[in-house]
Amino acid sequence: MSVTIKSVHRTFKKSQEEDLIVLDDVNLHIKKEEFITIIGPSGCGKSTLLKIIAGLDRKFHGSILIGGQELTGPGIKQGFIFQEHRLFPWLTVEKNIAADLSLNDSEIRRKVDELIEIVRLKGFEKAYPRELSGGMAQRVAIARALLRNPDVLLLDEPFGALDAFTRTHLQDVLLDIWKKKKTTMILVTHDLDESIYLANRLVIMTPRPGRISQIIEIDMPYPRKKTDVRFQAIRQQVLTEFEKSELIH
Amino acid sequence: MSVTIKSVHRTFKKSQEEDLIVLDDVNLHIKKEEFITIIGPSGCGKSTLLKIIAGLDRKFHGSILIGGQELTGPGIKQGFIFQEHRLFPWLTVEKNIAADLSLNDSEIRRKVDELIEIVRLKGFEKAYPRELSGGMAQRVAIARALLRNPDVLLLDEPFGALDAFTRTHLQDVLLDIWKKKKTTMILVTHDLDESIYLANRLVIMTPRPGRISQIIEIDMPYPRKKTDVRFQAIRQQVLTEFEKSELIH
Amino acid sequence: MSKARAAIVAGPQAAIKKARYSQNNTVWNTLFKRILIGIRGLILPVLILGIWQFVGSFYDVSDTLLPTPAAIFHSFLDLIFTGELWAHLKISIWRAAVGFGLGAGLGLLFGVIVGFSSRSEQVMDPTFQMLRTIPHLAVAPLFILWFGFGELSKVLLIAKGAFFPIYVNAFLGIRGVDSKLFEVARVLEFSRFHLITKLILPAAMPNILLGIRLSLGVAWLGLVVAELMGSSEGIGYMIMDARQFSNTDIVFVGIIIFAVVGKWTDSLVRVLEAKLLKWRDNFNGDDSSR
Amino acid sequence: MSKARAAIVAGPQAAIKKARYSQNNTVWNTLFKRILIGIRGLILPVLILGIWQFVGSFYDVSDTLLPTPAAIFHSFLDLIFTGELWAHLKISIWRAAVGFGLGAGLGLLFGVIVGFSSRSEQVMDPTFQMLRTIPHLAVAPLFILWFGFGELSKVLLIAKGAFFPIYVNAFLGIRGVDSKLFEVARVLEFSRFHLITKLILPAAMPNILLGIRLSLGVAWLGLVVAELMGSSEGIGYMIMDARQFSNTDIVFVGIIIFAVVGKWTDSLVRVLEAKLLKWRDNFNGDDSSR
Amino acid sequence: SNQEKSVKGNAADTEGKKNQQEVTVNIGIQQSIWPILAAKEKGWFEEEFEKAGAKVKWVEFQSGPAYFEAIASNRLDFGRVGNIPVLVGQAADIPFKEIAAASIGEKGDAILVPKGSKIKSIKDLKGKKVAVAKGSSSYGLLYNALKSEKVNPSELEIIQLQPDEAQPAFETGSVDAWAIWEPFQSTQVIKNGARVIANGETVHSSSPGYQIVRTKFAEEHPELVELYLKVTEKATRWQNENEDEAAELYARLKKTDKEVIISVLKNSKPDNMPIDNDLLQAQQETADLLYELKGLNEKLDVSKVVDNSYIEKVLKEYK
Ligand SMILES: Nc1ncnc2c1ncn2[C@@H]1O[C@H](COP(=O)(O)OP(=O)(O)OP(=O)(O)O)[C@@H](O)[C@H]1O
Ligand SMILES: Nc1ncnc2c1ncn2[C@@H]1O[C@H](COP(=O)(O)OP(=O)(O)OP(=O)(O)O)[C@@H](O)[C@H]1O
Ligand SMILES: [Mg+2]
Ligand SMILES: [Mg+2]
Repeated sequence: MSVTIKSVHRTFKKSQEEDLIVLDDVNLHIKKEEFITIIGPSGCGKSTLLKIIAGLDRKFHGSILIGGQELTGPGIKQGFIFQEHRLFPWLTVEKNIAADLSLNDSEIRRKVDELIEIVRLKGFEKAYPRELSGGMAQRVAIARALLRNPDVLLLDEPFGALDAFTRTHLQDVLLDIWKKKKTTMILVTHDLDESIYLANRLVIMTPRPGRISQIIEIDMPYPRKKTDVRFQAIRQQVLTEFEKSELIH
Repeated sequence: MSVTIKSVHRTFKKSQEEDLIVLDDVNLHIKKEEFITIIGPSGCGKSTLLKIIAGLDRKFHGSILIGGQELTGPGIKQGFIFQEHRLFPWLTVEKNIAADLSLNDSEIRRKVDELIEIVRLKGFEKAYPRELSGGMAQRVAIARALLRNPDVLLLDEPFGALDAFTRTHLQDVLLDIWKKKKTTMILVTHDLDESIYLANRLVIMTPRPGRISQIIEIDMPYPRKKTDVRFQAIRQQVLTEFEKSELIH
Repeated sequence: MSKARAAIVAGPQAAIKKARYSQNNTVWNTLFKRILIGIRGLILPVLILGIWQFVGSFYDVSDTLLPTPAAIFHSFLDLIFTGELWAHLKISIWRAAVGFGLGAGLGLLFGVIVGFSSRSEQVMDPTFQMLRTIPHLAVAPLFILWFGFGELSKVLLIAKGAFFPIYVNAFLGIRGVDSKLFEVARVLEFSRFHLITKLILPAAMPNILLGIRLSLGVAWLGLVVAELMGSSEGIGYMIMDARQFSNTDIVFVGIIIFAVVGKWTDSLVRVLEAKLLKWRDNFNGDDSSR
Repeated sequence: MSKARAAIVAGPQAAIKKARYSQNNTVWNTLFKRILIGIRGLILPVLILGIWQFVGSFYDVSDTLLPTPAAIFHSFLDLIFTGELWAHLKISIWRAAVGFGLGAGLGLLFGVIVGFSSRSEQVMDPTFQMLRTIPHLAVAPLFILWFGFGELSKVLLIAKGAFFPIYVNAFLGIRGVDSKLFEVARVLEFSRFHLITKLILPAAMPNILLGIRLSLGVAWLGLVVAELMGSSEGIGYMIMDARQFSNTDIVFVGIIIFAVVGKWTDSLVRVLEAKLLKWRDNFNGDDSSR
Repeated sequence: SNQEKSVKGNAADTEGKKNQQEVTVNIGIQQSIWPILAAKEKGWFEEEFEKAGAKVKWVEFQSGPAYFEAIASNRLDFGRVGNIPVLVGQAADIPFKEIAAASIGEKGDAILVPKGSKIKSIKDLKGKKVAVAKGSSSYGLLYNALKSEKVNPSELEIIQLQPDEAQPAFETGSVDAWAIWEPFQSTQVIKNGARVIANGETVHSSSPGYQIVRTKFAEEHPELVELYLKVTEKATRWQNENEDEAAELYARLKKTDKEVIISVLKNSKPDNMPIDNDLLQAQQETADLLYELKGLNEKLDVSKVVDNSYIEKVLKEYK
């Protein structure tokens, strides 16, 4: 599914008189099966933009097209991994992953077990969210989104609380899914390496009002190696670009 | 204040019969004014260890000495920045930072304003937590802990949700405070660079049961440069060590 | 969405203008919305009154059983013009207010104490729970014995009723506080006072306000029994007195007064609720934006 | 902490053994703890009874007003042995149960409906809030008029009382659901059924259970008025009849039955609460570990 | 002056040093039509008791038994109650005395049937539903009526309903008959065409009302007891002599049709006289009946709570 963001504006009421312009004229066309990553300083409106694309936030001006169709609302076609884990505290790990799907369905059961294996949570199927560590909860949330095979997957710092190894593992899992299922990926991250490791295009945002300042094409075959010279070169390029937009701001 | 962790064991009940051993015989002596960082895979017991040191978790076996004294309970002497932001949702940013201290006190007021400036949240003093982005909330939590000048500061992935620049800025702020106030720092992170950038000693933990597998001394003057060759060398060393303990596990 | 689409066609400037325009209109919009909400609330009562009047006018229902709304309204006006209604209402409101203040105050106090410490829960809660299901009517004679016929026993009886909802709600509100925030309070070494004012009360506020609403209702209902005890004024008395002489229209005036004052005080608390809980990020009803 | 210190001296192995040892002991420990909690709960009631008996024996308090606990206990035994008490209790429990089931069921249903959509709130809630503060005693005649004086009107009167606490609690419980989780439900495209069963009910469960507790109490209290209406059995009737004939000891037996059954049903709900809410990570009373 | 002295003396006895303490007299009143209502309205009690250095406090009651609860807790000094409550009060050893008969009460209670009912007599009640408030004077009337017609109470369905609830049941035909007191009786007869099938007169068993006083109070302030009866006498006479004016007054106070009030006044003629042997005997019969019905736990001697001395003195003085 392609995603088209057309002159999206979003303001929040800060007080009676003052408005906070969070997104100002954001335009972006994401092709089908593209992998986009978004980086930008904290508070620049990345989460807000994802919520708008997911159809959760309807109070914006502008328009969002998904697969050429005007967005009508949230749904399983647009998967969303939130910045916070947002697990249902009353459901165990496996039930959180299944959510509204029934674990008695053997197909679902199999998939859930597989995902638990993938996110390395074997042995914690029956644990409640309060018994999980920060990173474990985040992995459950990832599994929950992956179970549903969305056409567009929106990921808001999905690996933020994970150690380097689990992180790399899940990045590979994500690339795998992307290749197999042809999911359009939009991933927000603060990790430059992650960004370069994953993206077809890297979007840099500037804050208040949030705008897209740079779009960097990364034309490098997968799997990429972080130690690769080309990788490092692109890293350096992005860093300078990023620094520039930081300075402008 | 020195912190001594003596053969600390911690188990959680997993089910009626099964116990989950999270910390198994953890021993560590942290000298006065030392900067320790802890890295380890997700779920290995880092947060649990910090909570024990803070005096929040009393259901462990073993003992904790702070400044040579048996730990009696939590308090402002052991500052704690939690993995989640844990702001009071009914208080505005500035009131969350002040918490039980009165903003009418001009000294407190001044400090709070200064901290808001430091964590780059000027203009959001009167915002409620629900109006903040993930990274902004985390920065408020950091300011709250810094206001109190603790003797020991326990930081559980404090910069996890921040972009590279804000992160570097706050790392420097932390080093500054450490040098000026002689605070003993214990910081949990997943970012190797951060770890090496900050620590006197770097502690690597292995999971289930959580044990300290390696302690790496980083003998390099501050301020460190991430592009420095020595930095990169240490990075490589840590990475191999880390990889080793990953593999053992 | 059509608005947004128009904005695209005209470009971003238009979108912003549109936004400004609609903002100028908000005063009217909110006024209009309020009125609409008010009208929606009246649909059911008006419908019921209509059917009632219709049945009363066209079928033969004895006036001593079910007077028509018109007849009740007539009595209502009578009672207003003689000033009687106001006299009854005044004393009843006074009693309910004092009783509520006392009962709710103590309920909140004990709710906080018991919620705060599981030991005091173990000592006190079982007794309170037993007292909770003792009927007003059954203890009225004891109240007369201990406190006489004066205002005291009435107020105390009302307080007895008002105590429990807020007690239970405050208690459970406190027990519902997220232990994560408790840890924060412990790390920041909150004093007991700050623990209560900065953490427990705000966190339990939704429940406490709910308790206040329920307590207000119970206090108000308690009037009926309280004003059976040697009273010769008050809305509860007015109803009972009218009963003796089959003045069913006056009984209904009383019932309606009960309903309206009850609803009105409830609305007051909800206004308070909206103010005190503006920090909450919670569900507001599926179709609230429509 | 001394245990822990001993463990250090003896090294980690000892610590683990210690842990095992204390685990073997947990059965006894929990039993002992339970008994302790039970005893703590009895302190106040026993104290009150003691003072009461003492005052009754040594001071001149009319038996009509305040019979001594001994006298009440005597009546209690009498009522048990004649089987009268059980007969009354049986019918009362039946009425309260049916009335509660009806009222609480409807209360939950409407609470969910109204909580779910702000439009239905606007239409229905004002009417419910008005009905809430209409006294039982005042509408009892209407119930007789509409439903006769059989079981129906009694059950309905009880249901009327039981409706409101759970309605209000369910309503506000739903409105208290974190909108963050609502967003998740929307993203996962929950059906209305799943939205209710997987999100709303569990999230509102603390409040719903609280509502059930309050409703049970109100249902139980409603018996007193309900059993005034053409009844010749039931605990409420027993009390009122005994009062009519100044058999105050029987009145007190009734009051105590009210208290005990009320407390007992309440405890049942709390057991349920502990089961249903075991996922919660909340404050358990400051000194709960002691 | 004589009275004043004794009041002060007593106050000094009971209250110790606080010899300036004023006596407060608590007078019970029910929400029914009775001379005391006129006296209250006109302030006669306040006026007279003021002279004796006492204050009057009115306490309204909904039912007879509540009077005795109030007397037992020393919160009530005077009242006028029906024949059944006094029996119950006596059985419960409440310290009170009957100081006068306030009415003979032959028509004050009645068994009613709705307009057009086929029931003509007590015997017709067999197999029918009859509403009555247990423990009220009408309850006594019903059982006395059944007894006099030799109808076994188990042959009919007696439904225990308070007047508030009995009224809709009666009007909608849920019950076939209703044993009830004034003013419900007159209201039903006049407004809804109900018919009286029995009352005290037809059954030869009256339901008298009694003036009662708390024993301790009477011992401490005998002069106030006399004063109470004196004012009662005044009010009773006023009502009997100015029936129309009284009816007007009551109708206004109670917001009821004058017609109903006149009927009430006719049916329940107030009195203020010693409790004579006829009354005593009727009362004893009622007591025995109640004992049979297990309403009372013991056999009573109803004469034990009677003290005619005050009323006799007052009546002598008044003439
Ligand atoms: N509900 C809200 N009410 C008011 N302001 C809001 C709200 N949500 C977000 N904002 C504001 O919008 C801005 C952008 O927020 P957003 O969450 O999109 O940032 P972000 O780019 O995701 O940042 P981070 O990297 O820290 O998560 C912030 O300044 C925030 O204060
Ligand atoms: N309250 C609890 N009940 C049961 N198990 C718990 C509880 N808290 C933590 N655990 C378990 O303890 C282990 C360590 O948790 P901890 O939060 O210390 O991990 P962590 O090292 O901080 O991980 P992360 O980097 O993901 O935050 C996990 O396996 C977790 O399941
Ligand atoms: Mg964000
Ligand atoms: Mg952690």
